[in-house]
This record gives sequence, structure tokens and C-alpha cells, in this order.
Amino acid sequence: MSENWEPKIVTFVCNWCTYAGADLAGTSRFKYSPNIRIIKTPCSGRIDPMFIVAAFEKGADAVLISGCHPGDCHYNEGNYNARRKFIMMRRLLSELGIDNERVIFAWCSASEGIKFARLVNEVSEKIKELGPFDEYHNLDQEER
Amino acid sequence: MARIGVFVCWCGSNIAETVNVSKASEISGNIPGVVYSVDYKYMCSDPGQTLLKNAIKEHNLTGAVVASCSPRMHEKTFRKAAKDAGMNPYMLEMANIREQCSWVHDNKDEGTDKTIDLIRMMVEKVKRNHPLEDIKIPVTKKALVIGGGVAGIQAALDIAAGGVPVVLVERESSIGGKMAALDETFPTLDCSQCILTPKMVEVSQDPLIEIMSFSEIEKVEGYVGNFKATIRKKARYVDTDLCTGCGTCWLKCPVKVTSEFEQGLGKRKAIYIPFPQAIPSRPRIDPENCLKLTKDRCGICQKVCPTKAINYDDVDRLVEVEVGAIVVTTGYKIMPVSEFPEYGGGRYKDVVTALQFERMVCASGPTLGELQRPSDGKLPETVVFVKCVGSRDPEHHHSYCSKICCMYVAKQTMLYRHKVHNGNCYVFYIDVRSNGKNYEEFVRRAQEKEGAQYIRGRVSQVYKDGEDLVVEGADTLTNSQVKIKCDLVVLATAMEAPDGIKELAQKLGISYDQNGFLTEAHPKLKPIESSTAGVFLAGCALSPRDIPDSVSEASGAAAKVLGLLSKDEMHKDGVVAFVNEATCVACQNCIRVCPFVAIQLKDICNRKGEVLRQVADVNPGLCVGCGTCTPSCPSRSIELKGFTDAELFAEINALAEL
Amino acid sequence: MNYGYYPGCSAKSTSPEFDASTLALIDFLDLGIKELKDWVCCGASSMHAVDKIIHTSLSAMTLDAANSEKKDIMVQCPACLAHVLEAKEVLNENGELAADVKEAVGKEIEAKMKISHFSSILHDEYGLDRIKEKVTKSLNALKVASYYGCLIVRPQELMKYDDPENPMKMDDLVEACGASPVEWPFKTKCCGAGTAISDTPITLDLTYEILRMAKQNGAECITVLCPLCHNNLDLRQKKIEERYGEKFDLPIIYYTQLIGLAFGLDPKVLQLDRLFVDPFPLLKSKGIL
Amino acid sequence: MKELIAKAKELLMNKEVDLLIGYQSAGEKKAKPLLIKNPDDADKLVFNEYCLSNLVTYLNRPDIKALSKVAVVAKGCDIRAIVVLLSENQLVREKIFIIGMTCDHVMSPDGTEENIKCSYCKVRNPHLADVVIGAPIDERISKETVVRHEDIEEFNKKTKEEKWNFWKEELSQCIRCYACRQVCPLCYCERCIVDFNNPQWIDTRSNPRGNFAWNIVRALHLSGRCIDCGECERVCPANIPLMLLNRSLQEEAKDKFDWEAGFDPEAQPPLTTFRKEDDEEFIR
Repeated sequence: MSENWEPKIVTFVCNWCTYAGADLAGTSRFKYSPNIRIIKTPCSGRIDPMFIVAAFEKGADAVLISGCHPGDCHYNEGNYNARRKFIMMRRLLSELGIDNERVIFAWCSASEGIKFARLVNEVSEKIKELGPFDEYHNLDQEER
Repeated sequence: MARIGVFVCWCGSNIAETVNVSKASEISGNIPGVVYSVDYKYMCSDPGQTLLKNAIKEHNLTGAVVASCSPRMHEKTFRKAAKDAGMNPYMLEMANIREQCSWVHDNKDEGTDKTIDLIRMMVEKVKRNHPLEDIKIPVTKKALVIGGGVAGIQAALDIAAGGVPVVLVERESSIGGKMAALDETFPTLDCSQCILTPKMVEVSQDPLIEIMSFSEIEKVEGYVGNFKATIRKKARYVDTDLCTGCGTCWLKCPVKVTSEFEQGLGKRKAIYIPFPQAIPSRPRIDPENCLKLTKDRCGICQKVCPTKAINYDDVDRLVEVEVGAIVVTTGYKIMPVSEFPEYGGGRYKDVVTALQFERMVCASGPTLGELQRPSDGKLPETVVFVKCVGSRDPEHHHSYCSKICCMYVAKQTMLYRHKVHNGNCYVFYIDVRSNGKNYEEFVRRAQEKEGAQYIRGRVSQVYKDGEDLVVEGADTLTNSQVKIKCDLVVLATAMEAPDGIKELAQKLGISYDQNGFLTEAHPKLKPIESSTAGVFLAGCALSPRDIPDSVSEASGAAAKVLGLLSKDEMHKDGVVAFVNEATCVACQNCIRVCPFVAIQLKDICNRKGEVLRQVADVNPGLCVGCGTCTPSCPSRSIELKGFTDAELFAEINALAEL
Repeated sequence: MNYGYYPGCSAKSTSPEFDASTLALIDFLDLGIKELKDWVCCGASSMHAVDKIIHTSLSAMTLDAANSEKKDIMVQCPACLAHVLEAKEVLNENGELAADVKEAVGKEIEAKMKISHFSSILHDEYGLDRIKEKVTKSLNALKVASYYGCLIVRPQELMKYDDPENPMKMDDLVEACGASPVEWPFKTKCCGAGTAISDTPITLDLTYEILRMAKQNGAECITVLCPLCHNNLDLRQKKIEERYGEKFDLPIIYYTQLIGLAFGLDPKVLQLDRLFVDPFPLLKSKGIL
Repeated sequence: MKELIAKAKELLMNKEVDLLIGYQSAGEKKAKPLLIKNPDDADKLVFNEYCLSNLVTYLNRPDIKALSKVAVVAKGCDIRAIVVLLSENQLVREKIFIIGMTCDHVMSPDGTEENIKCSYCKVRNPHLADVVIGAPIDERISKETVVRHEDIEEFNKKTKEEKWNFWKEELSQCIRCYACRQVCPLCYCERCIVDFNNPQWIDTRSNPRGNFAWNIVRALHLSGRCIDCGECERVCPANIPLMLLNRSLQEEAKDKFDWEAGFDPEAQPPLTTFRKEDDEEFIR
């Protein structure tokens, strides 16, 4: 691990709550770690568990997924549907030996700018501790 | 080949302070597919927008990325500018380098690197974007209002005032609803009928409003802008076109039965109008009590009818109406006293509901306003009002507050004292909730000037001791038990969702809560919209509320309807789901997860019309673009325009190059 | 039906007629219910206010007594019923108190048995129709006010006895025996047993109201299922009559005694002679005896 | 067996069905599928404890779907697949005739011992059939029993590093033959997501990265649907213990959504619905 290694954290958020929450973190000038990249989707219901795999394949060290709190979904139930998918994906990843700390799920509302900033910092710190996700990334080098 | 332009905004120093904008622009210029890149102080300013427009034209751009503030701020601005310059607006994306970069980071190198990443991600997305068109939906410029109480009346009048025809459906034989049965209204004590009946007449005379009374909704099909409602016009046995409402029939009818409108306190005939000011002022025959219809005797009404309007062979008829929007104002019912045996409800005639009390004091009521208790006609010298009966009682009945009881009980104490100047009146209450304009003053007046005695506590039992009713309860302010002998007990029973509301909600595809009240699309920001586009809600159908609230909501719903129907076509965002029919296997996952019932199965037929197979089919009019369907599809045959897998993967893929 | 009978201390002290008439019915109907060997006083009326652990442990021991005989529990006294039900709930919830109780009792106690009031067993399990069949001496439209007292219906979540506002089980039972139940509003009013010793006038006030209301609604006698209610209405009736200057002369008869009469059982066996307000003139005038 | 043959003959003779799918002997201690249209061929039918394969898979074949009615010999466990296919609109109930076989157990693929899945079978007696053949058999466990798998419990004792290395080793054997997909009665998509190339979700080459992605997506697509027939694992030429993943997710569905697939065709599949009180302890 090089000394100035920074984790790559891919973040999938819904447009209505968490994207707006991240915007609020910005307008409130809450500082957070610069190693996240946000990908906007309309709703956490649109977030496919396979995005996580894709992100790991492309070199992500962690994936953060965040949507509206239960009951707040702009589309009423997208986040509830998403939650079930995440439950299954988590179990599967854990069976495969993939550290669940690298896949973080959160609810973050449009008013929780501070929560978003803290979340990013916490995740970033944690992943720094865990180091790069070499196991997955190295799968590439092991072609038969 | 993609020809993409990148526009990096300084936002004054907001971005430029933490991001090396010229470097970002320069490096972005090297991203494959980018043919033009520039940085500019204020992209959102007029010159900034002109810069964008000119670049689109000069460089023949197929797509653009504006790296600046949040798309929530200016996506519309830039997409409009792009459209003006001849580019499909959906081919422009924004990289959020202010809220999500410059404002949250300090280090200029890191900020610059992240900015370039964000731009790269959006460039890759734009490369895969497709031009999208707004969805255009033709609308039927006609509205349906379900429920002819004061809310429905107001909604119908306001919609008609906007020039849009309205069908007003009421299941009783007259419009007017509960308000027609009230005596006087709080907090002004003006006579309910004096303020309501003119509105009823107005409705009946408005050429744009068609009243379908004694009718119910049978079926509703279609979607926003294009509903088709089937309405059951129940057999009335009176031809409303021939009838003039002269009244000869109900004067001559020999059958007297208990009047629903009088809350069981008065009588009506078997052919009747529920109350004298009924609209339409056309009677109906009650087939369960009419001698002709039950025993084939009598037939007097037909004989005396001067216009030959009586038809004993009448049957239910179904009519279809096509409408663009629907307003649901189905109101409420109140819990009957029989639900409260501990208060003697159903056992003692002199334990009545507040609505019965209204009829007992109303000048047009069964006693013509002379206050008599039901059991023996005696003038009640002491009356006890009990509030929160069935409301705020989660252990036994409803947890919610019925909201209007505090006010109407204050009113009824005054009505009582105006009739019986020396009468005693007591009110058992939990809290007094008087949060409306002039409401607190009104309650104070009842307590301080009009002699109502308020006791804070609940009633445990009402029983008969000899001729007297005895009310036992607690006074929690003096911490004592109280026992009051009285002549009449008025229970302010809870307001409940009316019968049939769940069935109606299911027909309309809207949701209702555990109490049966209809659910608003958003409790704060969409309080009069349902979860189904084009269906609006007002009044007590949503939850207990008073007349001014119901009326203002009705006007609000009318404004929503007029807005919706103001154009020949509705336009909505092109971000909707679409199905790849070649690969869809109709497993119905998408149909099951869609919160908006926007997806249905469709038959794929051959030329002979034989069904070959089925596929999912999105109604773009109903689809709101949440994309929950996409991950549910195992063969990835349903995708969301504007957020396709290819587009989102491009963003993820861009990370590989970081 | 696999019940063991938990009579409680009143049945063995102040109210032997309740005990005797209960046993007579069990015997007559051949219910095969026997008294639990090792039942324990439930600690009413003071222990629950003094020490939760001891209070619950007492009833837990009765549960244990039933377990050791592999029996469900049949109870007559509403206070006993409330306390064994409560102990059952505590043990099944298995919280801190349950741990304390187990320690105090010194063993694990399963609380899976059914616990029922005898009137519920007659009403719901034996059945009104079968009771009707057994009636040989109809109660001849005797006007009976069923007085349930406060405890048997409250708290409803625990007791689950009947409608807490208007219970009907005793009314149904005596009606099955030919009596005419009186509809009256004070079926579940408190008789004031809790203050009978400490503040007797309150109890007298409350009991007076009950007697007065029963009489006003046409009752010729009152039937009860609680030994304490019985005490207050029967034993103190004379005192009440003196205090309020009003004559009631209302016999207070246990429901088991009334049913026993309808079955033609010997009034001596039912110990009707132990009642303070003499029921015999009334019963004779109605042709029941 | 006689009863089965007689029923098959009757169905084919009376033209009640166009095709009958059953088992025939394939040598000692072996059976293989038999597809017959001619009543005379019915004599070849067998049913015994070596009738392992889940014949329901055939019902997804377009040529078989095109027939007007097909009879299938199915054990209770196989019928669970029919239930899922019905709930997912893949079969028309009226177009299939289910010959339900009561079945105490089948053998393991190597024919040496009782198949492990039979130890916790809840449908020894077919739960959805047009005709049931065979004497009723006592169920060993009730429908309410929550099944726990020892192998999963054992596997979950491993550390995450051990798990990762285990699967890295196992999945490196995958040759991407897709036999698992082919044999699965619930893999009926006409275009599999693995063949989707815009975007390419899954590397189609047989390399560790692609193998991980393929097996993840396969397990996910079966989550809440897998009926535990074990066919994928049986046919895997690389002997990858695929059921370990499938069963884990079955347990998860039972624990979190109180769901077992293949019992009620009217019930909403768990990943197309939700409860507001679903577990979310893991969500920050």
C-alpha cells in the first residue's frame, strides 16, 4: 500500500433525499473526505445490487448506497423494495467472504447534510483502516 | 461519433477557489469524445448561457456537460438553453462540482482531481444518453367530483367557474351532505342552511355542472387526463326529467318511516325528498317501504302525480363518463351511540349523538326547533356533553382526534342555553382544541359568557337512576369524582370513514390508512393529491376536518384540476420506463414492484389476432420514472430512459480510469 | 377438562358456602375436578402492594402445584384469578421479575397451563345447553341481579373474562336455570372491599348504591361470584339498612348456590343457611323450595 | 408403477395431453427423462428413488410450451418449481397435467445414500397435482418447521478470509458452461443477463472476475425463488457447491421475509413486495 493511497468510494444515491442531503452538506460547507464519487439515480429502488459488483470490478474499495428514510420515499415505496434487495445482497456477499464493511447502506434525508458529511468521513476512515480491496481487484490478474 | 462540449463554471470564487478550473477544462478537453472545453466565470449568467448556445451551434455538439452547481439548481436552465440552441435537452448533463466538491473540500489539488473525475463520469454518461422527448398526453377537459357535500359542491363550483364541465356524483338523493343537517355553525353561529343552500342552488343552475344524485361509482378505468368512469344511477322510480318537485306525491303517500336525514328522530314518507331544500328537488321511492313495490298495493303517488313521473318499473342504469381528473370528497360518518353501551348508548333514548342534537335544536328539525328530549318530549333542564367519545381512545376505538368536536360542542352549549336560559350544561373534555380563526374566543365565550361548565376528565358510565340519567366521571383538575344527574346526554362521537370508501379507493387505485381515511400523496407538500395522478382529495375523506378546511381544500383541488386540464395535452418529463418486447418474458416482477400501477401485461398477437405471448407494457402517462422496475427484471428487459444501465455503467466505468 | 380447583383462602374461612356449593356442582355435574393439593394463598389483598417478588412468588407456587399434578387451574375467587394470571404472564415474559421469582421459589416454573374461572368453565366449556338439561327445579323467573364486582373483568387484557362494561356470563347461567336476569347498570361497580376495614363508611356508601340500584331495577336477589363482594353486600346489609334508613331485604346468593338449587341439590349441602340475609322466605314464595 | 403407466396410457390415448414427460430407466440405479407421445411407449415409464432430475425444466422449452397440453411426472419438490413458474406467469395451469408422485426420498446423485434435501422435505405428498399416484407418506416435518442446514452453519464458522479463499478456489474451476442455468427449472429468460452486452454486466470469459460476477447474479436471480431441487449442483461438471449459496439465501428469505418458495402460487414473491417493518438494522 503506497503511503498516499486514498480509498475509492463509489456512492449511489437517490435524487430526492440523499442527493439533496449531499447538496445541503455543500451549501452548509460541511467538509468531508474527497475520495467519494456520487452517482445519482432517481430512487434507491433503481439501484441494482449488481452495481456493487461492477464498482468493485472497476476498482472501488467500498460502495456506499443511500436513499430516503422509510416513509419518505418520493415514490412511496422504492426504498422499501430496495431494502429487500440489499438484505439478500448482503447475505450473499457475506457468504462469499466479502467484508460487509465495504458495502454500506444508509438512509439520509434532504435535511441531513451533516449526516451525509459524517457518513462519508466515517466510511472513508474505515476503508483507510481496511486498506485497498485488493482481493477483488486482483481477481483480474488471475485469468486462467 | 459523439461531439461533446465541457463547460467548467467558476461560480465566481465559489468553485474557482478550490478547483483549478482552467486545468480542469484543459484536461477535460482530452477526454475521448470531447471536442470543446472551456471555463467561464458564471455559466448561468446570460453571457454564460450564450457561450453554451454558441458552442453547441459552432461545434455541432451532440452533447454537453456543464460542470458547475447542483443540477437541482440549474439543470432546467442549461437544458433549456441547449434546447434553444437546437440540442435535445436530455443530452446535457451537469457535473456537480460546487455543492459536492468545491464547497466540501479544502485542498485545491484534490478538488481539481475530483472535478475532472466528475466531468469524466458525466461525459461518459452523455456519450450513452439518448435524446428523449417529453411525454405528451391528451386530456379530456371534464372533471368528476365524487361526493356532494360542501366540499364536493365547492370543488364543482370552482371547476365550473374555470370553464370546465363537471359531473357531480352523490349517492344520496340530494346533495348537501352532513352540513345540510346542521343547525348553526361555529364560530359565527350563522345558520348552516342559510349559507349552504344558496351554493346548492348555484350548483343546480350552473350549466357546466351535471348532478348525478342517488348514483354511485361502479368502475373507473384509464389514467390521468383520460379516465373513463362508469356510474350506477340507482333506480329512483321517479323520472327526474318529468318531475317538477311539486310535492303532491309525498304529501299523499300513506307510509311513514324513520327519517335518515333526521337521524332517526323524525319521520319521512316512502316517497320523499330528504329535506325541504333538497337538490335536486326530486323525490325518490324507498323500495323497501313502498306499498306498491313491496305488496303491489296503493299506487297513490302514481295516481296523483300531475306529470306522470312515477315509474314503478325503474331499474338501475349504468352511464359512462369520460373525464380528465377526479376529485374525491366522500366525507365521513359519525359513530352511532350504540357503539357505547357504557354510556347507555342504544339503551337510553336520551343519550344522543351530536348530530341528533343538531336536529333537535334545528328550526327545520322534527320538532321545528323546540328542544324536547326523545324519550318523553320533556324540556331538558340539565344536559351533559361528553367529548372524545370513540376519539383519542386507542384501547377501544380510534386513536385520532376528530378535530371538530371541541368546537361544535361549544356551539351546542350555546344553542342549548339560547333555548333554555336557565338550563345547566356540563361538558366533559380531555383538552379543548380551538386552534382556528376566532375559535379560542368562541370557546371562551361558551365558558365565560354563556354558562357552559367544563369538567376536565372522562366519563366512566352513564346510567339511569329512576327517571334521571346519571353521568359519572372524573374531574381531573380537582382530582375528584363527579356524578351529574341530567335529562339528556350528548355524545360527541368520533368521525369515521364512510361506508364503501375502501371499495371506492380500490376502484380508483388510491390508498387509504388503517382508519379508512384516504391517504394523501405527501402529508405536507401534496396534501390534496392522491397517489394516483389526476385523482385529488378534499374534505373529511382525508381525515376529520371542519367546514372552512374542507371548503379551502375543495378549492385547492379545483385549482389542481383546472391546472391539469388547462392545456390540450399534458407534458411530462421524458424519464419513463420502456420495455424491450423482444426479450421480456412477462414474469410480472416489474408490475408487482411498480408503486404507480403504470405497468400492465400486453398481448402480442399475430396477424390473425391470436395471442402469441405476453409482455410488460408501460403506460408513460402513469410512469413517474422511479426506476424500481429495472433491477427487478432478471432479463433486463425494462429500463428507465435517462438512467439506463448503459448510462449508469458508463459512470461506474469512468472510475476505472481514475 | 383437566382442572385442579384452587379455592383460595376465603373459601376456607369467610365463605365456606361458596366452597361447599362449588364442590356440590362439581360433584353433581361429574366434572372430575379436585382441589389442588399444594395451593398457596395468593397474598391478596395487601401483598401486591408490599413486595412484588413475594406477591408473584406466592401465585407462582400455586402454578407449580398445578404443574406437579399436570393440571389446568380452576379458580373461584377473582383476586386469586387475577394473581395467578398475572404470575403466569410474568413467568412467560421471562423478564427480571421472573428471574427473581424463580430464585425465590427455588426452581424453574413452566406456566403453560390454562387458568379459568369456574363460571367460564360452566358457561363456555360445559355449556348452557347441557346445564339447561340438568335443571330439575326451575328458578321460576326469580328476578336476579348478577353482580360481578370490579375485579373479574379488569384489567380486560389480563382477565379476558367477558365484556368489561356489560358482562353476561352469570346472567346467562341463571337464565339457563330459569331465572329472569335483571338488566341493571351496576354489574361491575366496585363494592369498596379495599376500604372495608380502613374506611368503612366509603364501603357502606358504595355498597348502598349497589343494593339500591339492584332493587330499583326490580331485583329480588343478587347473585355474586366474589367472596368479598358477598361479604359486603350480605354481612353489612343490615348495617347499611340502618345507616340509610332504607329496607332492602335482598338475599345475596352465590351463583353456585343458585345453580345448585336449580339442579335440585339440598339447600343444606349448598349451605344456604349460612347467608346473613335469609333467602328462604323469598325462595319459598317463588316456589323454588 | 402400474398405476402410473395406466394413467399415462389413458392420458395419451384419450388425447388429453399431447406429450408426457416422465422417467425411464437408464441402467441399474439410474433413471433419465422420457418424453413420449405414443401410448405404447408408456410401458417404459419408471418411478423410483433414482428419479432425481426435475422434469419441470422441460415445461419452459418453447416447443413444449407450444403444445396444447402436457403431462409431467413430478415429485412434491418438483411441483414447487411449477408453483413458482405459475406465480411468475410462465405456465398456464390448464395447459399442464401434473402427475404428482408421493415420494419418501430420492438418492444422492452418486446413488449411495439418501439425498440430503429429502431429510427436510415438506412435500412428500404432492401439494398441487391433477392426480396423485402412490400411497400417502407420512411427512417427517411440518410445514411450519424452520429448516436449518448444517453445512451452512458449518460454513459460516469460517472467517471471511477463509470463505473468500474457498470461493476463489471453487469458482476458479467454473468453465462457464452454463449447465447450471440450462438445467434450472426457474431460469427461463429468453435472453440471460450474462448475454447482455450494453452494458456488459458480466465478463463472459471464464476468468475469476467473470466467474464471481456470474455466480453472484445467478444466486441473486434465484433469491426468494430457488426451490432447492439441487439440479444446478448435480449437473455442474466442476462440482462447485452451488447449493451452499442458494440455501443461504433460502434461509435468509425465511428469516427475514418468512418466505419459502414453491408452496403458494397466489403469494407475492418476496422480492417484489415488502413490509414496512422489514429488517433494517444494517442500514445506517
